Amino acid sequence: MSALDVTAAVFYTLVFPGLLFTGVVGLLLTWVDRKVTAIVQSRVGPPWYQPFADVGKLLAKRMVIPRGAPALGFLAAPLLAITGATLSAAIVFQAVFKPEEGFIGDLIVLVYLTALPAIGLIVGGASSRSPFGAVGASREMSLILAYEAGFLLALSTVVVHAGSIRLADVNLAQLLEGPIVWSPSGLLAMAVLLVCVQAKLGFLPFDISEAETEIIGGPLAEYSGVGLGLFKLSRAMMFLVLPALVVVLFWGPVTATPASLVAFLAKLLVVEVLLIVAKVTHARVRLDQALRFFWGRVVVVGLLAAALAVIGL
Amino acid sequence: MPRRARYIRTILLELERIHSHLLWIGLAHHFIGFDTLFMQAWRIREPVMWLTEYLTGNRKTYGMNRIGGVARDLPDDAHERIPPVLEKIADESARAVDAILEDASIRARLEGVGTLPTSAAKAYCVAGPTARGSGVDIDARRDHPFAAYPELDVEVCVEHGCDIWSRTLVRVRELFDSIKLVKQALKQIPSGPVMADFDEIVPFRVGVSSVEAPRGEVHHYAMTGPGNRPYRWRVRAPSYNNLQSIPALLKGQSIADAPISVASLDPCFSCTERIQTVDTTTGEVRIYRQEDLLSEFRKRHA
Amino acid sequence: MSALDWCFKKSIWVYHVNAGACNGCDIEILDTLTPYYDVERFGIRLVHTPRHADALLVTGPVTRQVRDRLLRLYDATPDPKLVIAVGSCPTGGGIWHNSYATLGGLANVLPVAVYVPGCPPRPEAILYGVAQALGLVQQQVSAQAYAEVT
Amino acid sequence: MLKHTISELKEALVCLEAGRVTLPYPFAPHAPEGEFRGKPVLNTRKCMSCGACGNACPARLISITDEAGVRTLRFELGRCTYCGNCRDACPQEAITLSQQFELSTASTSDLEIRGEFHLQVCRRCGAPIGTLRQVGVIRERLGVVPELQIADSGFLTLCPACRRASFLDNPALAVEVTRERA
Repeated sequence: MSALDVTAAVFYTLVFPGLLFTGVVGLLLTWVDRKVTAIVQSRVGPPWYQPFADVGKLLAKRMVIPRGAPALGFLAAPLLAITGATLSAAIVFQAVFKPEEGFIGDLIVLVYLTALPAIGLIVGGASSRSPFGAVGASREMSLILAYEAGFLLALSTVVVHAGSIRLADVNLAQLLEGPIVWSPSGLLAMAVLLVCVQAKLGFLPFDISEAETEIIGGPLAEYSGVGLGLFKLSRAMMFLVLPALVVVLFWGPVTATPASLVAFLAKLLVVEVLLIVAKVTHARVRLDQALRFFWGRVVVVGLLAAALAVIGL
Repeated sequence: MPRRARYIRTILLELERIHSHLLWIGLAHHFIGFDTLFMQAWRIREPVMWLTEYLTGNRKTYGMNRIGGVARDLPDDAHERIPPVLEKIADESARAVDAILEDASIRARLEGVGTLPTSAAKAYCVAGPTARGSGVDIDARRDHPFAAYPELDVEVCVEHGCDIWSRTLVRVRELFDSIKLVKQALKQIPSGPVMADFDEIVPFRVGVSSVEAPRGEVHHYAMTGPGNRPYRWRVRAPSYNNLQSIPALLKGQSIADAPISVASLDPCFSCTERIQTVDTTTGEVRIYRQEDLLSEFRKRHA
Repeated sequence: MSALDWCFKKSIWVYHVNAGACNGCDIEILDTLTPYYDVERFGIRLVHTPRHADALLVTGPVTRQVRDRLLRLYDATPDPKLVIAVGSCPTGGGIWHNSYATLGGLANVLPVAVYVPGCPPRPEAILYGVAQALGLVQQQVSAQAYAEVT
Repeated sequence: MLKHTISELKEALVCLEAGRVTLPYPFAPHAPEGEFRGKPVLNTRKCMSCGACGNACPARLISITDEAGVRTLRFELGRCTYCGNCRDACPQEAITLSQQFELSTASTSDLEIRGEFHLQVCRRCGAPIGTLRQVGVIRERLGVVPELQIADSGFLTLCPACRRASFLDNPALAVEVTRERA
């Protein structure tokens, strides 16, 4: 790898579709989320720069490390979360901007990378030496078990459709046969993926691990300053990456041409608003209810979608 | 106390019950994570606060009850201002309640949670909506009526579900019943003075009253003192005995149900934080249990 | 006004502390979040742990029991932080100012940035108090002194 | 599942129909209507500093100190609960509750009302009787009622102890009283 490639790669992951770009767009989307929630609650809601001010303030505040907490785990957790978010952003946008560089199996790598922020929460919660952190971490663990199954089933449907586990090929397949979502199995798989993304993002019906009124923020209870800022930033970035993944996988080819990029943005907003409306009209479910819901309905529909895809629908 | 003063006190108590129940509905849904209804319930509630501010001069501490009557008469356009506010609240809360009745995520979190069987409700002698939600048919407004309640027909709403959902239904039905009561009181209110005339408040006389507050029966014991200052004043708030039932509510439930179960009693912790003895010389704070108090008392008076 | 100050002016996370209050002011504080007053327009958000908080909204005349918990709460909040006293009780002790059970107001325990008197203060008054703490509005009230000259 | 989605649509409808209700406060004032109990205001022309308000105030925030011929009346409104007892107790209607509610302040000393009034001192023993205004009001009121007309209004500037003593020393007055009884 020559020096030029290294700087290009670093620029690619850290600036353009990586940390900076995803962070900024993610924070803007968080503003869209808070604005839509405010409109539904018939109030004005925050100005557009609010998420930037929040994260900026958090990064500037003093970080308090609880006495006796294992400093390594406590400090590593936010970094884990932010790296997971950055790398998964890099891979998802790679399929859009540099399709030819995609490596075989980047879909599988994506599954692990999108799980990193959740693992960051678990490590953070466990190492924050507070009962709220511990309960939050254990809830996050069982929540991961719940939605990973549905997540994988939805991805398997896409793999069956596209016949390969490379994001670029999925794009290619959709270029030829049209968006996967039109096929019945694609539709079911997209619904399953949306529900799992809602849980992965920790949005309302499933924000069990970070329930503000029950366990005061769960793993985030002990975090302040930079740690909390990084966690909030990684959550904002995931709020861009996961819906982008849904659009890339299911809703038609996304190429680097301006026209398709605008279409991509429109579809992205549609998916975002769908997630927000689901968030606003639901109360938080209990952990056992969430497990029963995911292992019951979601896995059944996922299996159905996979079966239909295998048959060829 | 003149009849008109009794009516004004009843109207204000029912207005307070309306805003208190709307407040609880909002807060309960905030505890189960449904912030939209929290915001909407408090949006519906705001006109009542402005109305009471117009009637009494303050949104919450009305300061209307005086010995012998009421501090201030109703403003003369009260009959034009109160009904439209009540109409607006009645139909908006009706539509909001109708919307949440079938919401599965709310029912899942409220039904079958925080159950307090009728026998346990009686054992813990809980009061108010908590008791009526468990099938205990008690209501101070009907059992020992005060103010203008003998002349108003109070409908006691009792549910037999014994869980948080039935307490919610009790509070919702009481909300509509209170709106009806205020309208009826406004129609029947007599004219006349609002303050009985008396020359001096005789010191060291005792007064005891029990009133159906939004959270249950509240009992006040007051003894007048020299220089029109109360000499002794003791309040037993309903949250005091409602809170005793928390262990029964929380038994065998997960952490997620704890906040909503405790919130379903609509507890007012400030009302229950009064048993505290401070040794004024050393400043040492001590909490007496019943046995210590009894033994202390017997020692002194043996 | 560096970017840092701008961030602090635009985003204040508030933690509500009940130091023995009668719940009157607590309900009015929650009222400021609701649609009619919507304090989120100014970037103010209610958080549930002192760790995330920038400002402590304290209500109640600080009873003896709550004193050391209040001090621990104050230490748990990371700097830079603000303390705002909401209601007449923390401002001057309210009716309980000379009672044996209270410490007669918040000034005896914590350094207070802004007092918002009222029993309970209207949600607008709390909004005005927090806006004044942020430097968005001017103080309206001033002492009145009179000396009779014959 | 169907009933659930219907109820969600109803919820969304209820929310969107309500529309945005946020008040433009603090950019536009939102004054309370009717007789709002705001910050008490002392009308220093009417006030004769008699102290009736101090007696009626539950928060005991009105303090009156007499020294060196000057009575200082001090309201510490930091503790005020805006109940209006002082307004009802004031014989001169000098205290009114304004509509002002934005009382946030950086220091509680901004919430004080202080008034200094000259004291009327007893011309024999020098003990303070009341403020000049109090005595003025009494003289004015006594002037109006004819049968209370006493020849020498000098008694007004005597403290009760000295007044009692002057009655005893003055034989003429004593005789007048006894004749009526017999």
